[in-house]
Amino acid sequence: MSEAMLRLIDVSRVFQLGGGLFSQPRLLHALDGVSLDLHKGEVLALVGESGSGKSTLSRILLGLDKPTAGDVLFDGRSIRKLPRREFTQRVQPIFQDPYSSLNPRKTVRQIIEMPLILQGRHSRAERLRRVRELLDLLRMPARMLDAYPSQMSGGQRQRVAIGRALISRPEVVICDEPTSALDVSVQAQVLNLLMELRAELNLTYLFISHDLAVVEYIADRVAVMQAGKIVEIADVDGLFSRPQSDYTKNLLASALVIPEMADVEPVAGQK
Amino acid sequence: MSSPSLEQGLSNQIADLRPTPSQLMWRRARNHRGLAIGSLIVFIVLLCGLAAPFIAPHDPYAQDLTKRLLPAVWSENGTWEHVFGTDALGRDYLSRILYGARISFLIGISAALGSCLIGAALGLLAGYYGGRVDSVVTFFVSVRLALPVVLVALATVSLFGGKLWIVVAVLSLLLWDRFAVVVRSATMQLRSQEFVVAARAMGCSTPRILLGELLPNLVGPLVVVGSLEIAHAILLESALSFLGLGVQPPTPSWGLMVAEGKGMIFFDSRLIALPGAAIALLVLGINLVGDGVRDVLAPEGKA
Amino acid sequence: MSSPILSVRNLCVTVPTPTGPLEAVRGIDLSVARGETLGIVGESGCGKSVSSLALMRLLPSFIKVDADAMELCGIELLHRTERQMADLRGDRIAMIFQEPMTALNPVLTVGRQMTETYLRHRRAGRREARERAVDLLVRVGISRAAERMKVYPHQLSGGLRQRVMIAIALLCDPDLLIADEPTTALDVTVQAQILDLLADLQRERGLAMIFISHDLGVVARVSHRVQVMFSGQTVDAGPMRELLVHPRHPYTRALLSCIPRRGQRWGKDKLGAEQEASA
Amino acid sequence: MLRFILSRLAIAIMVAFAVSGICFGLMFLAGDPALAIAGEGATEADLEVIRRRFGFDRPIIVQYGSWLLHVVQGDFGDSYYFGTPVVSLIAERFRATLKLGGLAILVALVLAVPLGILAATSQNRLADRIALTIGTIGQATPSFWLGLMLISLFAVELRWLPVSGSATFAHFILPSLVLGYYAAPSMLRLCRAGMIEALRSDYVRTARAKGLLPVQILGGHALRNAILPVISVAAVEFGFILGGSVVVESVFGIRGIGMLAWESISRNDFPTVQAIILIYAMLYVWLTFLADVINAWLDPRIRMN
Amino acid sequence: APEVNSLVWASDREVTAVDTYYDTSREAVVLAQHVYDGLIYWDQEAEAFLPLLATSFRQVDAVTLEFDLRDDVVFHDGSSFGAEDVVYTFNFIADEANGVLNYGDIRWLKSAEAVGENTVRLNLHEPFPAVQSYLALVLPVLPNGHFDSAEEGAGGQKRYSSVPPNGTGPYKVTDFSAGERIVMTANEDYFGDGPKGRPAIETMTYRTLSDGSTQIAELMTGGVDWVWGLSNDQSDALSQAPHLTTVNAPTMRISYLTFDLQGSSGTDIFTDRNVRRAVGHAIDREQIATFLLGENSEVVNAACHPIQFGCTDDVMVYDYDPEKARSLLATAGYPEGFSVDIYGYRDREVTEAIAGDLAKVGINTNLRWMQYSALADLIRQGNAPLANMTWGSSSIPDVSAVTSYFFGGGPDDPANDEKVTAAIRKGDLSSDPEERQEAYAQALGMIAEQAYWLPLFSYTKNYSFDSRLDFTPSADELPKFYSASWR
Ligand SMILES: Nc1ncnc2c1ncn2[C@@H]1O[C@H](COP(=O)(O)OP(=O)(O)OP(=O)(O)O)[C@@H](O)[C@H]1O
Ligand SMILES: Nc1ncnc2c1ncn2[C@@H]1O[C@H](COP(=O)(O)OP(=O)(O)OP(=O)(O)O)[C@@H](O)[C@H]1O
Ligand SMILES: [Mg+2]
Ligand SMILES: [Mg+2]
Repeated sequence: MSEAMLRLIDVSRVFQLGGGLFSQPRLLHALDGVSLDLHKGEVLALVGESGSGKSTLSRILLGLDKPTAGDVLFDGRSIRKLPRREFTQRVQPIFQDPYSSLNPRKTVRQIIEMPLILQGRHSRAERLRRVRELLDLLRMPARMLDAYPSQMSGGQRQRVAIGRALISRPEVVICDEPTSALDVSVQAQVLNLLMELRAELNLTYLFISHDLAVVEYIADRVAVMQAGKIVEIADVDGLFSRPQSDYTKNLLASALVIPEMADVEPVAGQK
Repeated sequence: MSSPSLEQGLSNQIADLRPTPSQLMWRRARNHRGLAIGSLIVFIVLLCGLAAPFIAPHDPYAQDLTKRLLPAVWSENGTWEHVFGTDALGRDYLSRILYGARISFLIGISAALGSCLIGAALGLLAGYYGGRVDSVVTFFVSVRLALPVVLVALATVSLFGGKLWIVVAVLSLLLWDRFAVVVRSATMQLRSQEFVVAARAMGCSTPRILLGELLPNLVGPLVVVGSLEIAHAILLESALSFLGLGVQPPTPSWGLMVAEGKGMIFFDSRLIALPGAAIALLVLGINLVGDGVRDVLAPEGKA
Repeated sequence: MSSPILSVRNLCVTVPTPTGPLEAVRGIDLSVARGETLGIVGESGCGKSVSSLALMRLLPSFIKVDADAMELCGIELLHRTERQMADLRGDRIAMIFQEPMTALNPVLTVGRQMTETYLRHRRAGRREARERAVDLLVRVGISRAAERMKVYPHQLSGGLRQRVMIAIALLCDPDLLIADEPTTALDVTVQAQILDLLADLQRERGLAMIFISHDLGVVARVSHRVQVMFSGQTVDAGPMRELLVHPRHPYTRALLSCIPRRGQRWGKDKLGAEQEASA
Repeated sequence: MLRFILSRLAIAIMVAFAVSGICFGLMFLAGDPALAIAGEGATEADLEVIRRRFGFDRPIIVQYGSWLLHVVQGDFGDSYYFGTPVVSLIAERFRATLKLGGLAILVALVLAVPLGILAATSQNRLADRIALTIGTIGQATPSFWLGLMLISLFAVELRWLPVSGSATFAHFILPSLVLGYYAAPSMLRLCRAGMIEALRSDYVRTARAKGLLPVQILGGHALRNAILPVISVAAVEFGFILGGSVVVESVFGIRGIGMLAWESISRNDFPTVQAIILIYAMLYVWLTFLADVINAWLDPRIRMN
Repeated sequence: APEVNSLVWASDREVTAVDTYYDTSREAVVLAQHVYDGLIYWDQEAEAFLPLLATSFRQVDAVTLEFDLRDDVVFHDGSSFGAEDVVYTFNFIADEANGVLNYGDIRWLKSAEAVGENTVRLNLHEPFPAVQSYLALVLPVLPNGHFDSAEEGAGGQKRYSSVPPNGTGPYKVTDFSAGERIVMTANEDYFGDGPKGRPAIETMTYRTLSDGSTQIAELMTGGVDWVWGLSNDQSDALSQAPHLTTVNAPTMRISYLTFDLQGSSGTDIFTDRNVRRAVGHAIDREQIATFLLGENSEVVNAACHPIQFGCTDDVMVYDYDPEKARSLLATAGYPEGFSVDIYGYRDREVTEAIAGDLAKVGINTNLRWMQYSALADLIRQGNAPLANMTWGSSSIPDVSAVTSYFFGGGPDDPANDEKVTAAIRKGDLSSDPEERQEAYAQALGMIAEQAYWLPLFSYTKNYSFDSRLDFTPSADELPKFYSASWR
């Protein structure tokens, strides 16, 4: 874990709120001088309360939004100078909501092969072959090929979204709360799948979540965000055993995790 | 449908496929009474229009001044020669009503298509880009809404004459607002959906997103608004013709026929009742279809 | 614990769908005693909300509800008229919903929405109703309660709104409180506060509570007893502790294994191992 | 709130400006206004006189500019046809149209709101079907045709009501029915949809869970929310009714502003047509503004921001 | 008779002023006849000019007319009528700056002067034989200083048309709501020995009802007593009603086709005389006249109305002969016919019928309907290949009001044929009736021969009114309610 695949240098993003013909816009600092390195092959988790700027950060990393100040380097080059096609092929997203992240008017096959069509280097047959291959990898039956999103369950949809992100063989995958809309059982499957694919395809993940347990389960390193700033960044073990900032401690305290089976206490009864 | 609770969770992978969206739509469409009645009306009127050259008993333009204002077959002196009688120039009324269906459809559909093109384009741009583009389009829409349609249409048609294409062009230029508004708000909703963001993140170009990702999702609202606008255009054309500033004679337009027969309303009411009822029936049918399509596409409860 | 406040036997709910009837709930039994909290967990769509709405008789009329018995403090609920049911709701049996953003009427003040409930069930003047409402707002931990009576829901944060909902539910001292995922829409920190509040109130007033969630962590924090639902049926039930330690049903075990715990890491200790075994 | 009003005002002015430009341009494309004034049989010399008298010999942009300058001062010029100030002409005619529009919107509301509520509460049952059918037929019937039919029934056959004119209240009954019936369906649908949405909403479920009675829920909770869009649409619809009253006014011989507009169009009476279109545009802008204000006033979510 | 001695009549026109100088519509002329008097009076039946405000008149020389005035006349406001009123009126309208709308009718008028207490002289720019017709119909006398009270309007012009009417005529205007109704009551002080006589009906109301069927509905329900301008079919149907009288009366309006003779409209089809003649033979004018215009309509062959002075029927006649029309078209090089735009503005039914006849010989027309002013503009600029127009000659019973207008070389002359203009000029300037007649006949003969115009038929007007009303329509389309009465 030496090379930084993606590197944020002092990135800020300011939104102008309101502001019409006769009023001054209000400024909102969604990101405030954030610097962060994403190393090759690691899983970096980003946690923080709602509105702390996690999604804004991911949008900037994906090139969907431009930082107000600072720069993002990919493989040592500024993403502003990188050809868009090359960048999108190597960095792919997975979004939170499996219900809205798939176009309801397209079939699974059309959705998954889209990145290949955009690359424009593959024949029809070739694309179909790769989609089938990927469905296999995702452990989805081939008959799903011509299904529409509305015909699938949330977990299946999220798999399709993962498939779409992986078909162009990217190096970095940015996951913005990929499991928070899912049931625990489905979440477990998706998490496991993501981790298996990581090993198989040699992927680097930026994993955004507000669920500390999930983060502990999969991440190598954790960055904690609060109000547009990174307040703490550490190895996963270090963070959970020795949280440094107050905010992190508070976060850890309010997390609801199932107690270990051994030390279950009838919590409510005793209080 | 198998029990939905089984589809999720543990039995995720073995779950059967639910019906496709189009299957669901068909199912809803088949059970929709209004849609059935509306489609039947529209189908019959359309058939009358298309088959007019074969089923019309006479040439709708052939005048014979010696056979003026013959009564309809159900009146005292009616004959089967002229089922609906003849008009003031001795033209067969049934044939004119049959041919009139063509005019109404032609005007309704082309005006709706024209305005759909304008409105959808503006609405897409406004909804997708937002910000300044949106302000400009919203301004256009306000200006358009502020113009009183009937008056402006009257003024324009009176200036440029009542050629069919002019009427269509004027109506297209005046009826695009609802398309723009609906497409704009639908696009705004879609724009924030993650599949659009995903498409951008994957490197789709803007035209591809607009036409490939967004447009297919707008077909539903467009069809609904389109059908309402067809009806609207037909009504508006008939009103313009009634005021003497729509399509010109001898075109067998229903609105024009009402206008031509208007003078005789108290003496020979068939002259107005028949074309008027034809307009009402067709518009009713189209509206029923429009409502039906909306119900089928967006069943109550979930979109 | 004393005789149950609520006892339901063999509750069945059938939803007619275009493809035939769907049995959303198929024969569950519920019983809650005074001072007890019953937790119900289960995955999305397993019938939790439908059962609770069936208890309140709030399901639309086309949905068929049937049970061998459905009694609240000895009052038969199943065959009451809508008017009789309305007299009970809000008075003897109250409910809190998941979405605090939409559960309050946006165009009415908090005060109006509170007092109207009290006035509906108690012979009281406006003044008394107001005092009672302010009292409860204070009780659920809302500061400047008198001022907040004049406020509209959109002016309150999600956590405050949920507190208002709780206050409304408790206005008439109900025998039974049903909370359907009351914290799902809230932030983790706020969620913790609300859960503690509910547990406090429940203990203090000794009311019976049914607490519904899909999150076992949440249920574990407030419930004495848990019932695990799967596909419209109860698959496992028992005291909280016992269930966590000795899950009887394979589904419960699978469910438990899917929940990430402290210290559990990918590679060392795979999530949902039970689930895979059972599939 | 002040900022809201100011920005709306700026937009209103911009809209009015655009509309004035459009109608001035439109009118410029018309035939020679001098011919319209002179009527049949005018010679070139007559036309020259008229052109000079009315200033048609100036460049278009100058004409527009001077017109606009006067308009800003509330002077729309003289009608070519009547030779009297357009403002007084319109003021005189507006009364009838306003009366017609007011009655029509009343008819529409009286028809739409109760039917909409009835339809929503008996969704998909007979009453709902009937209400929707009444609405759909209203939308499909050409108003000129309905007007003629009503005249031949109530005025000529039964002789209950006068045929045409605007002298008494009775004169307005049929036209406002026709116009109101045409405007009602859109409000009916809106009211029904709003009511259905409200009845299905979480807060109504809460109200039911609180044990409130159906009347309390309907009147105190659902209607309050469902009526919001209906009121604002009614305000805007009022503008459309006024703008669309041409046909009904011509059928019922009401010498209101719609009729004036139509006749002025036929006789190329530029200043009158321009003034009417502009006034309608301003009225529309003002009504939408009013609708927003009413909405804001009724809806605390908007009022507070 | 009805209980109240009043009459309500309706027409579709909004009258802006009861003043023929600032509203040239026919309804305004009709109303003005009742409120004002001219110097002389045209008696339709006797076909003679009778004295009205003038007791006698004489021609001093070719450009000077002298009138002796009545001395017993008062205006409605009580002021008495005298030479100064006549002088004021004619000098006012002769001043181009005052912009009277019928200035075209009075270009011959130079000035007026009083030559005695009750004698005035009119000075003309050039000899104008038809002067009496104009004096009788469209040149009423206003009181001295009538327009002084006109307010200043926008752009500095005076609002002459808003000056309240004040005349000497048999009726006074008592209520004027522009565009809605105009109420008049009988003038108690009217001189009864004039040709108009004393009015019998107490109150007369004019209502504007723009819609024809509304007029009929009002007529049937008694809301109005008198309407005109009905279609033949309406008139036929109304004649069934026992309480109504319907009359079909001839008018001075004729219908004609005018061609683009210069080939400036983008097609030069009609520059060929054979084509124009073919059009003449293609249209069954007889049938259209009888079926669409009514019993009193007659086919017109010369470019004038047969009852006008100077008109003749002795010109080349294009009878209905489709075969001949086809062969003429073939000669002109259109054996298969052609397509062309036909313009119209007045009676759709008539124009449609013409188009239908033309279609039968292979001339396919595309009907374009326009406002009169726009169409007149188009024709003047030579941009309308074929148009069905009408002309009412302002009811002037003299060909100068039609033939001279269209073929005298003015801006509306489609032909500009020197020989024709010369003949017309001769007729216009001569004061010898026979010489005039001869000159006009020559011109009309040439026009017909060349088929510069295709005159079609004369118009009729259908009247329908309460059967109890004693009313006779006249051919000049100017109903005289002052001589009507309730039976
Ligand atoms: N396009 C935008 N315009 C204005 N403000 C924005 C925009 N996008 C985000 N924000 C604001 O920036 C802040 C950070 O938002 P962001 O979506 O990054 O938070 P988050 O950490 O992802 O929250 P969550 O956990 O709820 O997803 C928020 O206050 C948000 O309101
Ligand atoms: N009105 C309805 N019409 C049709 N089906 C319904 C209706 N209400 C509930 N269902 C079905 O009943 C089943 C149980 O739904 P329910 O809302 O009780 O689930 P839940 O356990 O509360 O899930 P969640 O955790 O997502 O709230 C689901 O399959 C649902 O689709
Ligand atoms: Mg986010
Ligand atoms: Mg639920």
